[in-house]
Amino acid sequence: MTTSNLHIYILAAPLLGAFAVNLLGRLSRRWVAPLTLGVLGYATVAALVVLARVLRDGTISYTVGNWRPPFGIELVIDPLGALMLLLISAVALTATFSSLTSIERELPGREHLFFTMYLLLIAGLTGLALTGDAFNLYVLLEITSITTYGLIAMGRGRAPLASFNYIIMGSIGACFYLLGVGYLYLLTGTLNMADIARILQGLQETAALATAFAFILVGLWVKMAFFPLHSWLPTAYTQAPSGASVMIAPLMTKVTVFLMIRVIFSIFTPTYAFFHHPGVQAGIVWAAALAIVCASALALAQRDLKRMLTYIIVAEVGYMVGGVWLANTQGMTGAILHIVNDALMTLCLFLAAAAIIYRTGSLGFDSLQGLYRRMPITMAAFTVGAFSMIGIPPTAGFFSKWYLLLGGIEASQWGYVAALVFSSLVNAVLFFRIIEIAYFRTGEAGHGHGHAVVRVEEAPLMMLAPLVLAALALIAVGFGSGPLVNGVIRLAIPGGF
Amino acid sequence: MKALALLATLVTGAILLYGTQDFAAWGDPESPPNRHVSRYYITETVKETHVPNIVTAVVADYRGYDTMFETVVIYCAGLVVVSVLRRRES
Amino acid sequence: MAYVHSIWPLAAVLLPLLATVPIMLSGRSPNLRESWTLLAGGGMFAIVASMLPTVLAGGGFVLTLAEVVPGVPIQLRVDALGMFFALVASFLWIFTSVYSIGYMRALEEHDQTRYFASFAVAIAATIGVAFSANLLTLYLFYEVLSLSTYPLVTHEQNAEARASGRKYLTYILGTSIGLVLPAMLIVYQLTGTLDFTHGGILAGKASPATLSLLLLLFVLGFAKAGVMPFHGWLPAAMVAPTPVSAFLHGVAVVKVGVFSILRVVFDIFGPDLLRNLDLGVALTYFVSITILFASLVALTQDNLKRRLAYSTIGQLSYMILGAGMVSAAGMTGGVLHIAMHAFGKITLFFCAGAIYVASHKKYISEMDGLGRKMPITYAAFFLGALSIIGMPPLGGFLSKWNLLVGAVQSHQMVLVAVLLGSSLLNAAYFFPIVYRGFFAPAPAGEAREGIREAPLFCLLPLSVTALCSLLLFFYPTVFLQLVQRALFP
Amino acid sequence: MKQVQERARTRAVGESLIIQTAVRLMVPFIQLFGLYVIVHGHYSPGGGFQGGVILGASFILTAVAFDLQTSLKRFSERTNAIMGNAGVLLYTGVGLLCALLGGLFLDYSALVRIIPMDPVEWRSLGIFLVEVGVGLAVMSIMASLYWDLSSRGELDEGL
Amino acid sequence: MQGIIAEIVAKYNYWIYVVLMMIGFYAMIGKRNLVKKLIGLNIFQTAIILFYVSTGVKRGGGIPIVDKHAALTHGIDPATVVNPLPHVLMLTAIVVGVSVTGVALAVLLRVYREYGTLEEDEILEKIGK
Repeated sequence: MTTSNLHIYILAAPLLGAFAVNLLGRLSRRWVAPLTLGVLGYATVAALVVLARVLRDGTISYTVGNWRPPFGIELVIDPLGALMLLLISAVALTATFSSLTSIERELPGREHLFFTMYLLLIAGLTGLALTGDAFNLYVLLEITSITTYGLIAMGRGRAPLASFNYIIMGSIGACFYLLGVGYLYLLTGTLNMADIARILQGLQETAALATAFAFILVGLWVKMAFFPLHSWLPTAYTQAPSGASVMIAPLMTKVTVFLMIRVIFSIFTPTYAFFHHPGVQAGIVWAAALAIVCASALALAQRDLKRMLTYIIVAEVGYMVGGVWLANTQGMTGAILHIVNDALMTLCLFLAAAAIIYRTGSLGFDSLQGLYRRMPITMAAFTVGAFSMIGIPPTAGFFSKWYLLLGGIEASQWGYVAALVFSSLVNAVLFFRIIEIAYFRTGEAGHGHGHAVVRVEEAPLMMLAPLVLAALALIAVGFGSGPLVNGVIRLAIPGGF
Repeated sequence: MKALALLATLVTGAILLYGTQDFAAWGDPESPPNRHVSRYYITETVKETHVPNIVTAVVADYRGYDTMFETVVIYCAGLVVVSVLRRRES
Repeated sequence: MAYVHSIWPLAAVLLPLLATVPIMLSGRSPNLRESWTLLAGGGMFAIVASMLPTVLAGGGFVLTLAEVVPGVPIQLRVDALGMFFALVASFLWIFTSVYSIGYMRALEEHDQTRYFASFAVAIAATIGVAFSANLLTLYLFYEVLSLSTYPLVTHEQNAEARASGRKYLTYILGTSIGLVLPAMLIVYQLTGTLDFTHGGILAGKASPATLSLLLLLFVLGFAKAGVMPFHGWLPAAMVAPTPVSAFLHGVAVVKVGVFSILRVVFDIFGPDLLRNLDLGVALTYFVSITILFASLVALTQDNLKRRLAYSTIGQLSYMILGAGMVSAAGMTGGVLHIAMHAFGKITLFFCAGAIYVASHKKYISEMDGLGRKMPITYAAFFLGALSIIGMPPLGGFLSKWNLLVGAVQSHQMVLVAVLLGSSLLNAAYFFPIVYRGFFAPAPAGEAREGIREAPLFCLLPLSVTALCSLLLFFYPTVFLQLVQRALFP
Repeated sequence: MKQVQERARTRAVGESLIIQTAVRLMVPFIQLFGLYVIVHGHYSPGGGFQGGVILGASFILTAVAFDLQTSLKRFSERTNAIMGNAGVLLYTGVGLLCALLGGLFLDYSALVRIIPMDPVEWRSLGIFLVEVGVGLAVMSIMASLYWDLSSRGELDEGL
Repeated sequence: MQGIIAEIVAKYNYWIYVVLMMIGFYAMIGKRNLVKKLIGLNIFQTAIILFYVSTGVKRGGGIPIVDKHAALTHGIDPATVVNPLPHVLMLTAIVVGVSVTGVALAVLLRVYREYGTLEEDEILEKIGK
């Protein structure tokens, strides 16, 4: 009874906030912004406290409704989960500033609907970071999915079609996951992750367990757009309102990767997942390498900034899946660190994209010409994000790539290492192509003393501030990656390593 | 395309059936799902909640957290339908 | 060596970095902006020089910034080798700034603010490389340098500049990400550290095959050293304004490449390891190709700056050659050549720029008789050329002499032949320029009255650097001592 | 698909006196039954979801028999939205209240701090409260789902 | 052979649900009409529900509503009551299914509004030109 409810409030804040936004937003739009920012701000602060507490006292186990774990639903807040809580709420808070501005232009008169879904999605993600129950995870997965379908479908043009494809693919993923859980339930008669893991100790050899493992993994892979199953992601994220994509793109895939780690370590022990089926582990790393290469190659073919970024996201998913399945500490560290870094990088780049589209109305490469003179600050932040994606020190992206490569070398998975290097080079090409377009081809010939400051039409402060914040965060995390790894991630790496 | 889909379907079905080989026969009261947790629900629910309808008790109390999100899910659905279909907000 | 914790190394790096802010802000008033630049330059040289006595006394400074990877902090450390390089770079930056002012104003270049700002970042990165305490830190500053020079290379913003900028990044980033990063990680995987420690850290940690592969990755990966086949970016980068070519592609960038390779050879592999595995010999033969080929190509170039660029490619490999000899004299000569070549080559580039400012001529074939119009420039050019060729009484002689001795000591007659032959080639591509400048008749029907010496801001630096390379022959003590400390503490 | 919608748009379906009268008679009983299913969920098959669906169905029935506007008159969009939110708020609110009163989230027995009563009885009562919440939410969402889908978001006369 | 037959008879519920699942899954990934895909999705979900519920069955088990008085005085024999948990889970799953279907229908209406058809090929044509 003495357990604090703080982490539940992190979940409840956006939930109740959503209802409040829906009710009060009908009366007047003025309520939307303060409510949304308020609840998210509260959630971020609370998440900080929870993380500190977890790092101090170790994992918190919380039983909803005060029922003993296998019978009630258990919430598990381990260091990794706490880290995700903080990541989710912080990224969401930052993104909200920007989306508040862009939405009131893109969906005039429907802000309250948009932000209700927005907050519900954040609540769902928070729940995913908290839950310790296999079935509860399914329900929350569906909440995040349904809200995402809606947010994407609110876009223009091809958005509904993209959203429908996403619905079909996403439902396949969810159904596979549900089937997997069903098989586990039939084997063990329980749904609590820890309890399942305990009972499974005696049932390692069964075919049902292998089936459950396969289906749960495939289901999650569909949700995280792991390469051959990625087809739904690019169009969906490109067509979504930019106010939605700034929040969905950084968080959805990363949280799903986190879920994969959670499932592997809390339900199937790493020994089972990685070493029980010879060849599976190596095979998945190779698949990840393939994913990275193919996605990077596809990104090269794109002529639209946002679409290009979506393919990079798919490649990054390959990074993380591969890193996890390297099955060594370095790789795992790299994967978890990359979840954080990639969320920040994607946030930075999508915020920049949102700012650009707000001014120029398009993200075709031609409309980027001369942007360094028009929007210097935006482009500066964009450049930082680009460097981080390429993996140039001291930006954050370099260090997660460092650990991933190290893990690859340690496991002597040279295909994976080569794929990482390849995609870094491809990213360099992709981003310098854009930087070049935005840097040259400026309208005026550019003679006379450099007046980069004239004709500046920057994005509004509400979009600029978070963007700069994200860019600075990238550098800060880069320099702080040592403490981050030693202080948090080493603890967050689950047992068995 | 169609052939591929058919193949995928058959493979999926085959794996699922392959997985069932470890399960108890249908209706076996001693199968794992009928033992561990569910037995506790059947015997203890009434004592702990005074609700004879075990399903209701488990839905709204033992697994009330799930049900809360279930409600949120359908709430989301209504919201999405409104915000996707309405052209102008009335 | 006893290292003292001190803020000064950081100060030396930060000063030009912070200077960019006032430079940006004072873009409206050029005088103010340039004074900031000069201030930063002078201050930085003062800081570096202030650390010199301690280093000569066998001491050093160290400063840890952040522990980013277990066992590998971002750490600055001032030792003899770093000091040697930092001294040259910071000293020459002052004159380059002066020269830039003259050059840019004379040509009324655009975007001078951006130019000076990027320049400041570049020099900061260069000093950072010099003072890096481990491979990771070095890599960090190496990349910063690559990116900060991009705006300078593409300064002209025309199609040609964009093309060469693309080429520049492709070579530099491609090699550093594709070759150096994996090599660095393999080293870390093998040894668990990346610290530069005298005598190397790799000894006995891996099979000869792996080690040879690593060496190859590093030598090719630090493409700024212009070792063939990754040399193509340097001639392309010559589209940049001359001060950039002079300082960055005569001194800073290319020397950073060489310096990184020397660091790896001395402090990661260690001379003994190279000797035991005969990797040194392989290295020397490998770069000999570059030396000869580059000199030959230089002969065919009519564009003065391109000729200088190919000459640079050749000379850079001298330094690696010296390191590869792993004999005392050889290594001394190699390291010493960094300084000597720097002074000589920057003079030559300054002169090329002065000629362009004065007469807007880029091609040697058009420069007949110019020497009579601008004697000081041509005299300085002559001195610089002599130094590069390696004739007494100029600094270049010392380094090349040491290299020759080293070659003889290690009984590598092939290398002796290479050195002598390439010196002849150097003479062959430098003397005609001077000759045509002074003695060839001016082409008929061309109005030359307008042409006189370049403005003082250009003239002063090139004379000073020329004199310096002369003086270095007589007073090389400081540099020699530093080299001794660096190689045999 | 196309033909069906054409027919729906051109030919007026329904408008039959018999159906309308029958529906007018049935709807109250349906709603009564729905309420029964909700409140009696403790003792018989049923509960919030089932009852909510039945209640929602009653409004859908009016919309089918008459037209969308009629059912909108019975159950205005505004009330619908309020009830929907109220339902979800009731559930989460009860859960949060338990937490705020010092218990764990959704631990109904913690509510004894409001009205002292046997904690187990409070559990049963809490279950009832949240079931009502579910019922409200499901009812209004079901209705609004039908309205929007049947009228493609126009909220005109519907099918 | 006998063994297999016995196996199938003993677990025929799984065979039924797998067949149902395959029908739905094939419709989702094989059909070109968006509505058929959606119907496939519903069949898939129904299959899963059938699977879960069928696992809760006990031979000779009654509905999970017990006599309160009897339960409080002298407990209940678990063998006489079917497993309630699958029903609980499926209650949630059904709601999720309904919500997804509703959302999908709404999105389909938008698609129809955009392209005037629900045949994937025709839509792709329209996008192409």
